[in-house]
Amino acid sequence: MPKLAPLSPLAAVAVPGRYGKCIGGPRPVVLTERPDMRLCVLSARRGASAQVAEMVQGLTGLTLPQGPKRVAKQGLALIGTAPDQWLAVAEGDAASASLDTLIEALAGTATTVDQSGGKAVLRVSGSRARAVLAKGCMLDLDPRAFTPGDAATTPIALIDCVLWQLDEAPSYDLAMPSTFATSFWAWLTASAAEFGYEVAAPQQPR
Amino acid sequence: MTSLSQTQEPFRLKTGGLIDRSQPLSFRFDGRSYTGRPGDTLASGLLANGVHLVGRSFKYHRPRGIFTAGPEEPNALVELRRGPRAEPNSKATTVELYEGLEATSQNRWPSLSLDLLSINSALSPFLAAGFYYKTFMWPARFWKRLYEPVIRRGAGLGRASLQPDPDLYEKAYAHCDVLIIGSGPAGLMAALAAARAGARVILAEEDFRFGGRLLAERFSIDGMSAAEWVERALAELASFDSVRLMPRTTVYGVYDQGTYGAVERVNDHLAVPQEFQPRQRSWHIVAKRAVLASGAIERTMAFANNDRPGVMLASAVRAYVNRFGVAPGKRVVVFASCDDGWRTAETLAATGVAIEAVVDTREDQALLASSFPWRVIPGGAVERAHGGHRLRGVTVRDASGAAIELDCDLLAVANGWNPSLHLTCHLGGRPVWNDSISAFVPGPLPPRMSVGGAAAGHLTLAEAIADGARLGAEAAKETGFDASPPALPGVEVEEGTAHVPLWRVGGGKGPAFVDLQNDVTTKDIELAHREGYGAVEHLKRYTTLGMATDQGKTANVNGLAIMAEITGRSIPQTGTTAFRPPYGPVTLGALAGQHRASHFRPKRLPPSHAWAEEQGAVLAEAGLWIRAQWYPKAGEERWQQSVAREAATVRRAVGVCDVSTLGKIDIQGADAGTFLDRVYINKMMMLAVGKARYGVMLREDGFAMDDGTVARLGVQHFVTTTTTANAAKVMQHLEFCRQVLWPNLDLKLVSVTDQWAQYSIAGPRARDVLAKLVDPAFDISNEALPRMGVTALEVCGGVPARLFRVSYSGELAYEIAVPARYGDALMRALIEAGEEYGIVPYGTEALNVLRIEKGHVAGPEFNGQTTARDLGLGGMMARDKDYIGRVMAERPALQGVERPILVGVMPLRPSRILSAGSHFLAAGSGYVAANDEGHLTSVAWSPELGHDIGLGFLKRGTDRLGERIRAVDLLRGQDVECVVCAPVFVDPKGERTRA
Amino acid sequence: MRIKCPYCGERDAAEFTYLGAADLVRPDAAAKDAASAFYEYVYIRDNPAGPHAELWYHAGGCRSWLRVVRDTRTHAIASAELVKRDGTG
Amino acid sequence: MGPRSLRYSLFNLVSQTFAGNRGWTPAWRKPAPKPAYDVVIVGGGGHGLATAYYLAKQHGISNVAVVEKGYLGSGNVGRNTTIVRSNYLLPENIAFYERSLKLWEGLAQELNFNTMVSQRGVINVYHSDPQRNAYVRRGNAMRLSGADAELLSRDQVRELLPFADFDNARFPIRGALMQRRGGTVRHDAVAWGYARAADAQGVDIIENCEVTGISIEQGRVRGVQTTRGFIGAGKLGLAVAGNSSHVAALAGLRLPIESHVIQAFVSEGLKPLIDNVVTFGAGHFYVSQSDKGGLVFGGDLDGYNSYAQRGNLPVVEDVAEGACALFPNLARLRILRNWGGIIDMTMDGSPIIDKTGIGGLYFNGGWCYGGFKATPASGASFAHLIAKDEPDALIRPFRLDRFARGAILDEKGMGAQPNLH
Ligand SMILES: Cc1cc2nc3c(=O)[nH]c(=O)nc-3n(C[C@H](O)[C@H](O)[C@H](O)COP(=O)(O)OP(=O)(O)OC[C@H]3O[C@@H](n4cnc5c(N)ncnc54)[C@H](O)[C@@H]3O)c2cc1C
Ligand SMILES: NC(=O)c1ccc[n+]([C@@H]2O[C@H](COP(=O)([O-])OP(=O)(O)OC[C@H]3O[C@@H](n4cnc5c(N)ncnc54)[C@H](O)[C@@H]3O)[C@@H](O)[C@H]2O)c1
Ligand SMILES: Cc1cc2nc3c(=O)[nH]c(=O)nc-3n(C[C@H](O)[C@H](O)[C@H](O)COP(=O)(O)O)c2cc1C
Ligand SMILES: [Zn+2]
Repeated sequence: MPKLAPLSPLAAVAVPGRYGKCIGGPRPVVLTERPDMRLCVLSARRGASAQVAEMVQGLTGLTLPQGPKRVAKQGLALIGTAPDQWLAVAEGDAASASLDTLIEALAGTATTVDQSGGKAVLRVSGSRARAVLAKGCMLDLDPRAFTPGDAATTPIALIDCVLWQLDEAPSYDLAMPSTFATSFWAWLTASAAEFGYEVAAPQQPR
Repeated sequence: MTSLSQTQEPFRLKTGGLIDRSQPLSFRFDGRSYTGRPGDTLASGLLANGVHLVGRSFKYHRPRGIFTAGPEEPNALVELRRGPRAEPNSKATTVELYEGLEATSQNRWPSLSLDLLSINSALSPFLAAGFYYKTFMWPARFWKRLYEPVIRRGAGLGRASLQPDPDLYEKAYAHCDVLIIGSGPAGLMAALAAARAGARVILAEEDFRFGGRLLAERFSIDGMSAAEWVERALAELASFDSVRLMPRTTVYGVYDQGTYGAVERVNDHLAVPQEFQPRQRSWHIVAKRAVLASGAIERTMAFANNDRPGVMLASAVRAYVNRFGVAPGKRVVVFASCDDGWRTAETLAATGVAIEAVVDTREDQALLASSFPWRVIPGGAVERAHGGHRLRGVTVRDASGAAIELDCDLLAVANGWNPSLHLTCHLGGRPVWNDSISAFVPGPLPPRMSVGGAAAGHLTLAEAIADGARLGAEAAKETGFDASPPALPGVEVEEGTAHVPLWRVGGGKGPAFVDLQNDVTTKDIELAHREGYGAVEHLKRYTTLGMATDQGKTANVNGLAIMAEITGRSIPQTGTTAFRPPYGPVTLGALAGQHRASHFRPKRLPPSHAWAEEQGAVLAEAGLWIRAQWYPKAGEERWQQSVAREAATVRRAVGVCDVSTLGKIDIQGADAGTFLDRVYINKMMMLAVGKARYGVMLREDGFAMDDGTVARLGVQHFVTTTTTANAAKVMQHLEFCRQVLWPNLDLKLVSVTDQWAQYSIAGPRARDVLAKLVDPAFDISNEALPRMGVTALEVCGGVPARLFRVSYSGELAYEIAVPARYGDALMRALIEAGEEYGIVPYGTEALNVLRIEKGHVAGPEFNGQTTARDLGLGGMMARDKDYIGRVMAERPALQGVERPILVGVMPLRPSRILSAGSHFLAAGSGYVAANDEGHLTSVAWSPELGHDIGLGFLKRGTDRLGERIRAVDLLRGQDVECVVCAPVFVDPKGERTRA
Repeated sequence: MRIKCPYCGERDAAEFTYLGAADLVRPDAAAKDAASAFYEYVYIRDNPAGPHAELWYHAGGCRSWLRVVRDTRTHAIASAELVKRDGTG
Repeated sequence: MGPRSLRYSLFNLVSQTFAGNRGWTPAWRKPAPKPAYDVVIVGGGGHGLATAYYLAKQHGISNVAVVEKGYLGSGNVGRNTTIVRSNYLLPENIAFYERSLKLWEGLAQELNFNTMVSQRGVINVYHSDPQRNAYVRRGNAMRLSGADAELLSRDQVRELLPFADFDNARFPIRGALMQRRGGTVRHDAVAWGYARAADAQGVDIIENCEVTGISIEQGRVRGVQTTRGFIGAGKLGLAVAGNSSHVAALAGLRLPIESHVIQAFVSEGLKPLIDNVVTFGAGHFYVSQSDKGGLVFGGDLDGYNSYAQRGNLPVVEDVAEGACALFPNLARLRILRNWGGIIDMTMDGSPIIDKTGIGGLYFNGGWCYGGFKATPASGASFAHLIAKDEPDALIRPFRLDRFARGAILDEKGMGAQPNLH
């Protein structure tokens, strides 16, 4: 029986290297695909929001955000995407295991739906990351308005994304429908070219 | 480095101005080479070389020169650049000069100086406003053949390139506390005030240089030259992280809730955009507050031949001298109704230009006049200009009525100012008349916008500075900053602003233009009045006053003031026409941004895309998706061969098709079954776990909306599919039902379209292929997984999968879903596993053939105009429950027996070809709508039957099986006799799916 | 135009899709006057020039249905709230 | 009564030219309202004016007033993209619009006013097989109804529009449906031409006169309150387009209509570039070139109820995207003005012309974004309805009760959602 190797939707296009405007030193924009992340939608069932929050707190020590925010601990992040709905993002084996625990525990209290294959996650970071995103993202990403811990669900260049900020570099993760990923990539790289960008080696897909 | 010699730019002043004399820039106009300097516009470059004739007017082809020094320019429109980058109608007064610039004049033939179409000028009595409404009607048939083509050929000013625009454009989004529009003294002070308070400020300036009128006048501020003061202010602004300075950026429109449209000309000052950069960028600026500091535009007067090259706004004359270091003439007459005339004369005199006379309409200036060193004609007016390609002189009528002839090559006209209030009107505001400056000033403002400086009608420098400081601080305060107006810099000028404008001077022979660009004269205005088009909006539309590229920036107020004079109404009674976006012309490219050509819309790629490309599949757009239509094999010359082979192989052996594009929705919750019962016409609540069912949804108006399968994975867990085309619409509809109609039901909806790669494996050997991949622990035998069975399992050693035994093709068939990342590998594995059975991949075309053979309805039948009954699915409509659309589906006209209903058709002669879109006509009936009995929706060549088959809607169709009918396609000249049959051509009992 | 989604915050209207009048109550299909009640429900609209309660779907954001009160003459938005309130699910 | 407008003839034209154009008289009078008329038409747009003209001309009813709240032609007749065609799908619509097209063909002579009817051909390009099939269905329906229609191959389209994107397009052009008799008509000229011709028949055109109330006694119309006083009316016809709902509400009527904004655009003047009317099939964009040289184009509705007569940026950009996608050379061209109109979108996208439950009150509306082309036929049929109190065959399908009956005329199959039609 053949073994099925997972393939990220960006594998063909996200070739590591340096592109766009030629400059020395660190690139103002760095793009890294994150096919290693596991994503799962958690959606509290009717009237169960508080209960879900309690269980999540108990199991992970994380306080479920009541708005478009991100909380994270040991590789497991919970991102508010809609009323009573979150996107769980797990990086690494330990986080993945605690996500499994969470999914199991929440059965009946929340709907949990795997989206690891449904979304491609791209990390965009560097001093000009904001300027690049501003070419397609309608949100105000200025540090006065959007900071690490903030998240949003919003279309970028006509493609629906979930976006969260990780640090003040700034670095952002963008989760987009995997079937649109190559199209998104085309927009992103065209937008970053004037600054010069680097495509970092992707993680192994899981 | 070349130094500036007199022959190079004979009208360049030795000193002064904000240009870099050390660096020549060569450019060409109409094939001739000239030089200019960095800091020049094309207009100032041309003037430096003594070039005044730059264009021909729209209607009469009269010679035209440079009239202004800014975006209000009506005359000096040129074609900039060449080939695919050609830009017609570019204003020489705003085009920034660059090395190698090429421009050509427009609307002339054969050349600018000899334009044969200037014959129109002689015909002008025939071509008065609205003449075409009264003529070209006799004889009637000449209209289409002669008059119309001639009129249309004469249209337009510039020429569009026929080649694709090679440059890039992009959109961008910006947010701020305070947006400041315009960087004159008002804008700069506002920016300083807001920035010092800590607000996020955007300062947008249309010009390539910040400073507004300060660049064009000889003011001093705080003891330094205005230009130096501007530099200092800019340096301070640049030191704030929270300030974004945007030169070359025009705010063109105001939209709801503080959204502003702006276009940044990122690279228009270069011959070709810098690598990786867009030519222009269009900005959405979302501002909590906006300060409009857009200044004012000087106005002109109407007198005979006032369009001669060499007639120029006085403010422009000062701009050319002070900012560009150019003398736009050698002998000057100034014609003014206000102090700006004197200021102009002073400016010119200081550069050594001869002042022939100052004609001031004000008689009471006589006294003052004596203190000036040049001839003054108080109470006078220029009645007529002389000259052809260049002004030669003017006839002046003095206060006593005597005519005075003056020689001159430049006439500077000053007749007061119109505040640039366009942006205050985009949300419906109307300007109001202000008597003290005899101009319209902003009326009610858009929410959260304030106006200051000349734009508010506060025309002096001191007022502009004070306004800016106050409004900038106010705006910062309103957005939450602790702000107080900064100390005001000292200003040492006295500016008088009161005057009595003079709108037209009668008496002179020759047309007196009001709208220079559209060739609208005072006579046209009189005629419009005479014919009853006296309301301003009628005046505009009848004469085209203010409808050109400049949108009447120098014409509108004069036009309506003249109409007011004629009718005896006041100017405010006469009113203004509506200001609409854009404030200045905006390229379509900038507005489209990145979404052009192949990037017009994002592409959506199914999981097998890369593999399909490797196979050489022929791809096509299906909505946003790119799907394989068929997979040609060597030796297949026509697409029909490939499609027939694929379809036949499915029926005979096995095929695989990527159906991941179907919408997939995960539905979980205690009330999921109840919910599905209410949205589908058939019953879903009782569906057993591990089973799937075909379902149909209606819209609330009773028409069919979509179909798909509903599968029950658990007691509280369903997955449904939607058609590819309707996925988003159905999701929205279901969320509407869940959130709005039945908020108390306990369920959640999550789209999993992208999560699952889903392949259809169809054909008698389908199970054999699957069996090779399904992990041994799972039983997929006919008994374990019968028709419509559903199960979760694992494949290829533990990859989670879902297997649905559903069939669209009518064969033994499955749809297998795996997480999308395994999709590529699974496709390869399926093909490999199926090799021994002769497996083929099949595309959307074969899919279509197979479904038509089975009479399954799809997009062409589900077109929003058909009911479940029309589709032959009436039997599914449950009688004992409510569901969306149930009541409206019962309306009498939807029950009518005459409504066409789904049937199959086959050509009587098997060799005949059917075409979808044909209409059904009974045998012997003529080609008229009364005989129309329905139409053919879907057609395929059936490999199974060896001839064309079709689905369609036919009146009383179900009662007419076996009857003959004609499928008529008049567009392609076909009239095909057909037999009506049941809409299923293959395996009517459905036995194959059970195998 | 910008709409303040109670969950996501203020967003460009391009992120939303519009449905039309809010506050219409889906009639009871079993009632005697169901046909005329559904006719009114499906087709008849007040279409006021002035404040208008209407439904917008935050398709590009949280996928919530919002009830927005907006003046159809000025596009000024008086309020925007989730149709489905907390506690109902 | 003031002087009648001087006839437009070759003789008058030449003699006026030599007389400095001083002898021309107003195209229509500016009368004060009389106390009462046999018929009052509310709305000085194309439809109202045409109705008044045909009432006088065809039915001999000339004691008619048209009352208009703004200046004549200030509504959609003065702000539309001027396309006339009969390339509809449903036979009811084709028949009606085809009648209109025939009337356009002779209108300049009929009105003695050159409305500049330009039958330059309307091209609808398609990009996929299903779209082609739908156009074939439509073209055949047109041909069966006596309208002209042709299917163009990709190469034929290329010949007509060589600069369209055939090579690098996201949605390549595969062909087109073309109606050669379709084209454009000069919008303002239609309002002015009908006004002048109606005025010449004795109709009073009363501008700046807003109807603020409708008086009804014993189930019958008696007249209208207006900003210029009460005007009695034997019969009252409403033709107020975008304002249909709230004018009808003055008589207590509720309608299956929403008012929406649709935007239009004009580019800077250009030498002849686009010879036909062209509609993009993969987005919302259509274009034609005006006789002055501006490209006149438009796209989708903004999509929300509005009476603001202006739109927002998303549609502006969507239209620009469509323009550049269809014609890559347009990117360098500039728009000089962009405006909006308030259109009365019905629930099925087709018009309503009908009597109402109130005696002597007639309704004409729901023209959506396509009623300019309907102007002559709508005027003629509405005049017939008012004069005879019964609909002619053409407008029978447009009755209001079609929604309750289910006899929907939904060209696009979008259902009861006006912004999608
Ligand atoms: C941007 C745009 C593009 C369009 N493009 C096309 C096209 O290409 N082809 C096409 O066929 N159609 C097109 N249309 C539609 C077409 O313009 C309209 O359907 C048609 O003009 C409506 O009929 P009308 O001319 O009578 O309306 P209008 O001209 O709007 O006349 C109605 C009049 O009623 C007046 N009124 C309203 N309320 C009152 C009151 N209380 N008292 C007195 N008067 C009142 C209004 O002021 C208005 O003048 C377009 C519309 C728009 C807005
Ligand atoms: N004495 C007089 O009668 C008189 C009359 C008019 C002006 N002035 C002088 O003009 C100045 C007025 O100052 P101000 O600051 O009000 O105006 P300003 O004219 O100095 O500056 C306005 C600026 O706004 C820019 N602008 C206009 N519309 C824009 C848009 N949509 N987007 C981006 N930029 C735009 C212009 O390019 C200009 O640079 C004073 O110096 C005053 O002395 C004097
Ligand atoms: C077919 C057509 C062509 C137009 N061409 C021009 C034009 O060349 N220049 C212009 O300024 N406006 C043009 N307009 C727009 C009008 O100026 C005006 O904006 C429109 O009629 C709406 O009126 P409003 O803006 O006064 O509300 C055109 C309008 C139409 C309908
Ligand atoms: Zn939201």
